[in-house]
Amino acid sequence: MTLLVFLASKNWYDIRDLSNISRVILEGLDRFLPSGIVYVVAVLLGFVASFLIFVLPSQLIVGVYGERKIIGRMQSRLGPNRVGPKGLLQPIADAIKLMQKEALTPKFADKAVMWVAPIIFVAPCVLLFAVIPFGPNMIIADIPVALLYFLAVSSIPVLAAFMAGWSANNKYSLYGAMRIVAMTISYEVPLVMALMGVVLFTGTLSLQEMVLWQKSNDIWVVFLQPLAFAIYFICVSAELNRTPTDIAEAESEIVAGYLTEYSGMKWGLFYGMDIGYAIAASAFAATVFLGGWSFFGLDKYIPPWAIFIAKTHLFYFLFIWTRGTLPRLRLDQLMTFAWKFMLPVALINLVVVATERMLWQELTDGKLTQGYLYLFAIVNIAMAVAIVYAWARMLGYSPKDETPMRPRLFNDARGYVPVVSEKGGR
Amino acid sequence: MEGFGVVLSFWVLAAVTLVSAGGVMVSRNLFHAVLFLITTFVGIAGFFVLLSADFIAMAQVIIYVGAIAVLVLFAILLTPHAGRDNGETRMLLPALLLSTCLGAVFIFVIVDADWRTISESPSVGVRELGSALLGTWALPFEIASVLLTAALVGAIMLVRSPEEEAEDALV
Amino acid sequence: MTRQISGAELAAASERLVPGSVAKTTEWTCFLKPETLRETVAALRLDPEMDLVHLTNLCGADYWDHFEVVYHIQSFDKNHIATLKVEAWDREKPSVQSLVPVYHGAWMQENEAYDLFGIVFEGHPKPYRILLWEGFPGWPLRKDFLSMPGGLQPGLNEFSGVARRIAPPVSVVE
Amino acid sequence: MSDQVKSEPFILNIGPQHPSTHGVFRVKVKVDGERILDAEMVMGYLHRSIEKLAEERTYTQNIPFTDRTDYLASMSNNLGYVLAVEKLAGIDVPERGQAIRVIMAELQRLASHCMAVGAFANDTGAWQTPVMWTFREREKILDIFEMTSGARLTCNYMRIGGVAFDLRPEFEPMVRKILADFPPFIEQLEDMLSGNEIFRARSIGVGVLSPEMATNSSLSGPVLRSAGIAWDIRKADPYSGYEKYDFQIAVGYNGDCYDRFIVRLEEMRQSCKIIRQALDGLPGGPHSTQVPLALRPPAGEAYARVEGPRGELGYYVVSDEGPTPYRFHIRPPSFINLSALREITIGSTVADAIVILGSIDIVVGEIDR
Repeated sequence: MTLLVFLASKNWYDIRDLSNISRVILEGLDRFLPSGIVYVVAVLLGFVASFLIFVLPSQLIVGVYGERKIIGRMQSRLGPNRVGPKGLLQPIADAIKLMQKEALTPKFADKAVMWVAPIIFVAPCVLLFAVIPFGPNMIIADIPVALLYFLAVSSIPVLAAFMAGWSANNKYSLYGAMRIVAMTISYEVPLVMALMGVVLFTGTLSLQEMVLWQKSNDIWVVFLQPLAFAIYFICVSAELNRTPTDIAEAESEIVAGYLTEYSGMKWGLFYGMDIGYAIAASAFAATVFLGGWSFFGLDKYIPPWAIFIAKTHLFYFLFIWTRGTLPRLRLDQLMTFAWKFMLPVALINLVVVATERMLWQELTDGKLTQGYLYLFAIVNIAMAVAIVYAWARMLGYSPKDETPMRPRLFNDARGYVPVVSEKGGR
Repeated sequence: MEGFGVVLSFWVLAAVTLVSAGGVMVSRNLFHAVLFLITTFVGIAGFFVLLSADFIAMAQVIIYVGAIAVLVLFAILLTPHAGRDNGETRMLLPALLLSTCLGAVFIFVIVDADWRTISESPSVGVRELGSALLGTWALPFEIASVLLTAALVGAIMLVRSPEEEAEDALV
Repeated sequence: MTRQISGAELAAASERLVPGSVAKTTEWTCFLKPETLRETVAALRLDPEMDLVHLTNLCGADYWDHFEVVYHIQSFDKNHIATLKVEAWDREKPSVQSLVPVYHGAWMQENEAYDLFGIVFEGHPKPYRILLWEGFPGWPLRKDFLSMPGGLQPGLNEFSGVARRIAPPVSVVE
Repeated sequence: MSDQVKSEPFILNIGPQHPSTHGVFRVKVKVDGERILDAEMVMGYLHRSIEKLAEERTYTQNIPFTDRTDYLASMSNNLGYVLAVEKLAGIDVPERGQAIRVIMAELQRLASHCMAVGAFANDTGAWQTPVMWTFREREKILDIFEMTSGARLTCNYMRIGGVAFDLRPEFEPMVRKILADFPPFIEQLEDMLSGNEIFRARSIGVGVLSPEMATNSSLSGPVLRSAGIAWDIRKADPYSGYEKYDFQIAVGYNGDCYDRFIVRLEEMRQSCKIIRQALDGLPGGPHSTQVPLALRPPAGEAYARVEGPRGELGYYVVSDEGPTPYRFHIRPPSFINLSALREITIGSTVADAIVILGSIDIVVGEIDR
């Protein structure tokens, strides 16, 4: 009887905010468990909830199944539809298949490091979700340095990939290891610069407060700083080495990069967590740039975590889209692109945003009202296009590239025909 | 930051850090040594979290684990036979002697100093840190950045290949 | 239409460029002397009137008593093609001057002729068995190379009337 | 890196089991970091010694061999061999047979170029999407081959003196449908790849081939034409009635991988033009002349050549009045196009070497014969 009364009192049925349910469970448990344990249970419950509700389904459904289905559609083929209803059990079938495959270890490989690498690759992926807010008070750890925490944890899988590449004692995986390390270092710097631009406006490093700032000011940071969003997307796709920057495991060049010697579930972990990091990165982008769980006031009616999941998958679609269409850049092209283009543009963006923040401070003499933000948004969008174009022209990119897309045409066969100056042929 | 959980995690972190620090010394393979070094850095970051200096903890992980350790790995890649076994060195005896003396000095200092433990830990948030860096401590901050830029330029000058130097030759 | 240069015209041109370089001529081909082969072909290539710049095809042929290397060289501007041949009479170690210094394209085709016929090309920068592995016994495309054990030619016995049984020469490796 | 940082070069094996060597073909590459110092090709994994086998079979029995050397262009191979034997034996082919041969050879060029273009885009890293598109279009052509000749890949359709079977009534509408949706497909490919910044960055200026090097290394086909040499056997030495059709040769600007790509795309357009003209003017009458099964051509030799998708496909046939050819030599365009590979790849990076190999478009069956 007390149970019914207990349940009726707390509005656990309000699905808009899952924290009510967790609070009810925790209070119930608090009665039976010794005093301190309930915090540990709370954290565990948080992780299990976030992982089971958000990460695992979105990773499996969107990551494995969705990606292959969409890329299949892009390539005018069907994509998985054999296993389970309309192919939905394909990720599980993959997992089981990988489970029973033998995980080989080359003879002269560094066995200890090769065994540890997948573990270190997997662990940070789950850590990343501790910081991401799913709803108003649905967040596991609202630490004030969440942004930095994200950067710190996302630099660990690079080491794991390097360990995998180096320990496999195979020339191709050595190439993959060196490539991923070189690329991640050069793309982490513009990434941090771009995020600094965001922090200038939101004023906090904690993700929850960023979302609240965007909710209260009714503007998404992506409109405020499109350049930072573009830089973020390029840098993150470089770090997760998804096309067009997937040179660390470039199938056509170095077989499978640092994953060459891996098979069975070890490879499965790397493959699964690649998608996990992509989802973590898109979740982070959704909170920082696309306004997390807020939707201009609509989040009172639609469950906030549903809005958040939709935005993450929207951003994740960008990854799928580029993966399906773009060819791959060479390593040296990527390096020059990072240091000669991304970094300067990010710095200019930072300078402009800083001046805007100063203006905002002066004009509203401290009250930081909302009106000016829309003005800044428009200015920033124009500025983004201007900076990118001007800097590209400065680097020597000429839009009317002289190599035409059509060859020259001749009616009869003859020997060498030198290219006449006005670009010959049709 | 007190309570049973904090004390437990402190001792776990201490054990992990010390073991991996020892591992750096003992391990024969250069690559393993660096991996132990990375675990030590992460352990130290854990201590900063316990002292609720979370900005420094995150900075520690980003800078040490993200950048410095990776550059050390790069250095290993370029040394010709990195995987060689640097086990048997004749310097074992002097090393033991030196380490015991050093250990003695440390223990004496730890025991002798009177630790004035302040009751509540001053929560230094990122906001205060930022304003301090650019406010009262602006000058050392600028000098440090100038110093780092000089080091950067120096490093690049060191590694320039003959052709690049020929390009900028004044004559 | 690509004009096939007649043997006589080809012989006249090569005699003009390098006197005494023609061994014999037939209706459509011209046999060059092995010792001045490279010199004549180089001259033909640079000659504005013949302008044989593109070595299209190079292949060996085994005529029981002698080996023959056939060159089809054509010109783009003049749109004509010439067939040159060189004979190597030494059955044990047939050798011909290599054309690699003249045509870079001869590099792989000569290696293939060496690999399948055993014709040695002097002056070839890197002669090695391009298609088969180094330890392969014998040269497969030679007429006396026994493709089937017992020396019986496969397939065609009922068509060719007499069963073409060839006595295995000494060099057969059991 | 400066000489203080001594990194000794090591040998890297690209192939024989490698995702982008288009078959069993190995390039031993001496590499210093990413830069290639020396490249050496190792081949022969697929050597079936077709030239030896052909010497023991009649002229008609040799036709299936020509399908299997270049299994991506079996019609062109058949055409080459059959032309050589007809030149040797002095047989003439009826109008209808010649026109069908032209249509089939050009359809085979479309299918082979689809494969080449898709595989090249895949080598630059466009993850399978262009390959899937081009294979979808190629399937339609293979269906036509299956309908007329009975086989999709190794068609064995042409005979000495004409073609094996006449065209079925459904042939014409199917080919019309292909001619209708190929040009827009090529436009689509151009928008996706030729105009794509990354694709251009990966292929412009990569593996540049000078016209002198191209001629001297006796290259042929799209690789030669991309270097600026307007040489096409269909125009220079028209065979099987090509002089009746109006089409142009595509010639590149500076001989790099990008030019080879756009030359192949343009050739696909020209092939469609030829097929349309050949189909409109398809004459009636017999599709082939009767030739005795054990043909005994007069003693002599003949060298006939065809403009295959990969280059000049020549057949040198010597006859000694026996039922079997005395000497049967195939001029393999892929094999000879590789002679310039070493000079192009030295100095480039490993990633570029793969792109260059893809742009030369080799078929290992034809290399190793």
